[in-house]
Amino acid sequence: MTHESVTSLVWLIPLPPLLAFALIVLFTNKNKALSHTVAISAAFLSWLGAMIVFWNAVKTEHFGEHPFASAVNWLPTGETWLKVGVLIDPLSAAVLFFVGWTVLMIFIYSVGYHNYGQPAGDHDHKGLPPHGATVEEHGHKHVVPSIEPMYSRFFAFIGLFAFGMYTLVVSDNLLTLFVGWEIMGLCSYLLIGFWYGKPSARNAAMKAFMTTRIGDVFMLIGIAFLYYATGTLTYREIFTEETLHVLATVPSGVFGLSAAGLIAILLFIGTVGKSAQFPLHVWLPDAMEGPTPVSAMIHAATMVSAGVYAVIRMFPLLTAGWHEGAPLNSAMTFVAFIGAFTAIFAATIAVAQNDIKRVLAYSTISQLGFMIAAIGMGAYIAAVFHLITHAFFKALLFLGSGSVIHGMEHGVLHTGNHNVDPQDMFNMGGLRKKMPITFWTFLIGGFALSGFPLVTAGFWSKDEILADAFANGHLTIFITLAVAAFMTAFYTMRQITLTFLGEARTKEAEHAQENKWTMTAPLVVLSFFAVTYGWVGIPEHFPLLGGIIPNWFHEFVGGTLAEHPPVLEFNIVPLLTSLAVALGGLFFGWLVYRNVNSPAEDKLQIPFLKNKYYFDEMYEVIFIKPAVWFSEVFVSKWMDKGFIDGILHLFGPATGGVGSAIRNYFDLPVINQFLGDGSADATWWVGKNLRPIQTGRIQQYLVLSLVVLFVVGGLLYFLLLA
Amino acid sequence: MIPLSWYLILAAALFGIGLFGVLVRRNAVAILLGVELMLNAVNINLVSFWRYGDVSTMAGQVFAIIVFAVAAAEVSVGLALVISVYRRRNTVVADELDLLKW
Amino acid sequence: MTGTQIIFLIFALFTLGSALMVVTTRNLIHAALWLVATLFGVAVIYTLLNAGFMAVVQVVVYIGAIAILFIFAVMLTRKDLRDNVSQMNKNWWAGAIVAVLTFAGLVFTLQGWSGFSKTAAAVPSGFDAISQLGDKLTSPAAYVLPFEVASVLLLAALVGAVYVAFNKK
Amino acid sequence: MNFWNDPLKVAATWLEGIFTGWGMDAVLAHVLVVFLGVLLLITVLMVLDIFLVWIERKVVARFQDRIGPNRLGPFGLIQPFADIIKLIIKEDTTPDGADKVVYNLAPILSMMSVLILWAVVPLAPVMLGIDLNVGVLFLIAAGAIGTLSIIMAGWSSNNKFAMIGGFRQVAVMVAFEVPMLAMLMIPTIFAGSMNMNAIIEAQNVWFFFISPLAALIFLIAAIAELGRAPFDLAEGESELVAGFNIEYSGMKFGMFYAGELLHAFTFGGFWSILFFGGYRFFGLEQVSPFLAILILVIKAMLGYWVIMWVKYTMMRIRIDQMLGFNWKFLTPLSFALLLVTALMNTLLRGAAGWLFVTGMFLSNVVVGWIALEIARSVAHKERERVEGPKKVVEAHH
Repeated sequence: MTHESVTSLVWLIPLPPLLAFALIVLFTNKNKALSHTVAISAAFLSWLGAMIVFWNAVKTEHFGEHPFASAVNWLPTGETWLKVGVLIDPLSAAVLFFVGWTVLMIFIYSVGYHNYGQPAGDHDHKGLPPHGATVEEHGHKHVVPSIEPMYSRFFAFIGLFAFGMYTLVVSDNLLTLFVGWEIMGLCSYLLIGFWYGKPSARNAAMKAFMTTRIGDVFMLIGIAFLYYATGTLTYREIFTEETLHVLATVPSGVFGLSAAGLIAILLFIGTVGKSAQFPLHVWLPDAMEGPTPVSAMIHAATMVSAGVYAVIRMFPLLTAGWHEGAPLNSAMTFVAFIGAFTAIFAATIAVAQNDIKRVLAYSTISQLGFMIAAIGMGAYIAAVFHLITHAFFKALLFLGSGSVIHGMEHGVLHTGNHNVDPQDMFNMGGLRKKMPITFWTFLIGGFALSGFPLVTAGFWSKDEILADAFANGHLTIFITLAVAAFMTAFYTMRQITLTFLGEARTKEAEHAQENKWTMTAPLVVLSFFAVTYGWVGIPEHFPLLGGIIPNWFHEFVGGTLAEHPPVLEFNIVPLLTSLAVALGGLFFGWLVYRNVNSPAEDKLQIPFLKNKYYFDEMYEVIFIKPAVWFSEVFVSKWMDKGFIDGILHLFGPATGGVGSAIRNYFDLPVINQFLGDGSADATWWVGKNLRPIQTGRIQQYLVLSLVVLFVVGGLLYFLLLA
Repeated sequence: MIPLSWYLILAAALFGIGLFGVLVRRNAVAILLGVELMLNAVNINLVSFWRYGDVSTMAGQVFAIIVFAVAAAEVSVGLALVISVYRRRNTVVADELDLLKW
Repeated sequence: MTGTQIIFLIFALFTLGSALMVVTTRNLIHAALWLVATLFGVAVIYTLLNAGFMAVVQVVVYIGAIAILFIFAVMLTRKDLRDNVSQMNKNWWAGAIVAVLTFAGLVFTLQGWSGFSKTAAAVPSGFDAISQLGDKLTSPAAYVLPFEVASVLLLAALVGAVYVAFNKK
Repeated sequence: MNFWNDPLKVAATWLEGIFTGWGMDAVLAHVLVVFLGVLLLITVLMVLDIFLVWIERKVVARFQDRIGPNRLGPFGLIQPFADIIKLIIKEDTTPDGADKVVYNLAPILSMMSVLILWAVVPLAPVMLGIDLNVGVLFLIAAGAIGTLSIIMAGWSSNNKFAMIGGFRQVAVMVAFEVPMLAMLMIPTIFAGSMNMNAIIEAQNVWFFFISPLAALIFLIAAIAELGRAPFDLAEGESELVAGFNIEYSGMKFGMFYAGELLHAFTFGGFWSILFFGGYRFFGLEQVSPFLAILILVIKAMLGYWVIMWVKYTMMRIRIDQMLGFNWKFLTPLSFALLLVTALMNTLLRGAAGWLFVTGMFLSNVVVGWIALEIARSVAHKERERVEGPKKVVEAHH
């Protein structure tokens, strides 16, 4: 394919999911099979487009200098045009690759997760998770999972979600990026609240929406400031040397930051909301109320990655005026601090969680912290690398946990004891025999997350971050991240041990079952990437392995930046550190939890950690209560009802007085009696006297009109012509 | 040869007769018959003006053709109205259709 | 007086006579049939004017369609087919006066016109009126717009007639 | 110029010479000669008409596995004359309350509408009544008079059956005039003229092979115009006794009857003129005008035979079905065909002859096929509507 045809193909990538959304909402709503066929076909088409684009990008020599880019005029803004366009450079090509794969896998997984092919539930309602259906077979009744009542709706929403993500990735400017960003925000609201019959789901949806909105407002301010400062929102126009230089030197007047720094921080706050970084991390664990494919979608493949992606996009802006090896500028310091803090902060909470999905949620927050910290340190490639490997193995883990929950629900339906929470890890145990595929894939995902040496993708990407931190002398960050990595391995092993190892702790776990191929196949595909994706980025100077496979990733993604980042010298310290933390964490996790059977035996169930440092309660007191008071008491009661209504009530009688005066002294005598009634009387009188002519007989009218014609015509003729 | 005046007088007479029919006939259908006569008178005029004017312009014949179309339209709608009125009022006498009077 | 003039006079009188019968006969069916006769007379007048196409169209459209429609309409409204009472309204004298005045006015106006009694030039040899007519009716430089408007009018009349006459019961 | 090359002109010149030799005015002599020619043509046609009665009866008998008239004269050839004598000596009644003038005028007009058609029929390259440049339209115009005669007969008989028959016939004739007129336009398009002779001269390839669908539609419309089975609703014996001619007896009925037969034969002739080359047959028409007449008569007879074939093998169709068939199927189809033909004619103008013929033929086939498919799907829906929806099989999930 030529460069041009690939570029035009890029335009088409986001469209199929959007069309699928429209089709499902408008037409195929009633037909579940048709709906998921439409949605998956759309995801497949987008995947195909993404792969073609990616492949062509890889093939192109010096792709960083010749990206696929095109733009059209959109809005006239005075003398210039606001342009929209697409841009695939190495960064977005790499992101497109993992987005295409994970989105397609999640779509396929959803078919099984929502029990396609099962009977409709006995008493399922829209807005509530399915409760199972009673089936009679060989004369004896038993309960099987029932199909999701709003099956088509789910596919419509994730279709729209996929559209938002693809739009964000392929767009060449901040405005369309923001459009995709907001579409995803809307979809995450809709999907977290998918089971809107559950109050907890409703609240979680609102929480997610409101929290991310805070970040988005700052981001919009940042975009506006950027447009004000540069007159454009297109990346390639902003990231020119002159523009960056100007931005880096002009002071913004806030905290002594340069314009570039302020804009970067404003945009970064958007990311803090979207990627659930401290202090706006609170929405993400609650978002687990949505169906599991949604969790995977939001927390692995798309939305949170979008946040990191946006920061990576803005890297040149963030690092304007900084060069490799120099001390970090203030914006970078801020970013690095937030990232590192979040990484360790979330990891400590994850240790004390019992819900299988919540552990993963905090783990996600923590891992995103790694990436943010890496960006803050200027380790651009390491951040991208970890973003992609993390997307694969975290999607794998979420889908795997969904598979576990699904298998557990099967057991719950079998025993009929609905008091057992199928998501609580202490209700599980021994699932490796019941669900072998899930177990092995989950193990791969978990080891990748822990950074199990050499074979897993997570090791290579995390190692690169640590190496970067060490090499550039950011020792505080290095230590923080190392501790966080240790805890990551620890809670991951805790999770695996509690879930899969040992013996079944409940009857439900005994009756858990492996799931259908639609759920397990995506797991297998993703676990393949969770292992192999790390191998494309092995550092060249790594002992033994280095250089066997060329460090393609560094070459390729590094081409995004104008200045190719230098290759790090190999250092044994970070390698040993990561080996130690990964293996040590895993070992201790197994050691501590191999015999733990109930929450009471768990030494780490510290209330402070279990309750997430009381952040929710703190926000409740600091923000929500005052806000409610402000709106209900101050605005509504005092301002609105007291002050404004009072003024309005004064207006009422005054206007009434003026009105009645006009009515009595002008309207009634002058308008009504003289003009109104008088003219009516006159008309009536004329009509009464003229009405005998109106016989209703057409022929008489005709005769009359002809007579008039003759008279007038004759008069005119004789008077004027003669 | 026949002078133009003969045709014009014929047309005028036909027009007058048609007008008479329109003005005096009681039956609505008969009134429409009168209208047809008037239209034919017009057509005779048009065609004869064509013949006695510049033959190559064809304007007279073209307008006569259009008058044909108009006549067909007028008759179809007119008769449809008459039939519709007959269904509702059970009469087609024009003098009795005087709901529009005072 | 030439042969053509005799033929003209015969058919003019035939036309006017039948036209008079149309407006005076009490039997409406007869009136419609007299209308057919009148239309025939007019068709002959067209042939005298070298407009053969118009004559044939006159027969096709007027006799083949319009007159038939009239007969239909008369038969469908048969209740008023009494031919024992006068078919004229009581103001017939006024109508007669107006009609005569119209005729007189027309002739009076026309006779003051200079071209009133001019005679026709011979039709140029090789002049094909039909193809000329076709060209003019479909040529954008000539009368295609009126022609198309007329066709739209016919369509509208068609729809309107069906709608009005349709028995909704 | 001798008699065998141009008989009409020679005879006319000869007669005019004789008349003027008697001291007659030249114009008057010309009028007289034309009048005599018309008289001759009409006489020939009337005599032919008598034999048409015999042919019709023989053919219908063969269709119905009978022998037909066989007693009087060889092969029963004298039978029609006996019929005529019977009709003439029957009592000539006029019903009470009938509108006498109209009642008696109707059969005459009926016969006249047929005879007038022959004014434009080219019997041979040099033999035709008038070389009218709107000959094709003349066909419709004469048909209008036939319509008029039937409604006059129906109304004036003072009989409800006759009235209904008249109504029906008029509704049918007015309706089928539309596709017929459209189909007459197709030979006009090919020939570039409405002149009958020009249309025949243009048929180096018979128009039937260029536009078979047009020929078919014209035939259907012609049969409807004739009021023969399957479209003989005006007489519909089972419902209307005998329809519009119920009150007619004796020779007045005979005129309707003869008029119908001659009309059928005439339409056979027009069909052959418009679509089968008229008097042309591989150059034989150039040999002698009499041979040309023979060719035309044979072709007309074949056309007449097709019309009879249809009549005696098809059952009568209900009036609403028939009008529905016309307005909903035949008229749109004929307009579509006319449009396509005009378009193709423009596209293929100047193309090689074989290409023109093939293209036109294929376009006809395509239009006909599409029309049949549409009709089939509509009929299918209608059948479903009447029979009720098919039982929906419960989808099982």
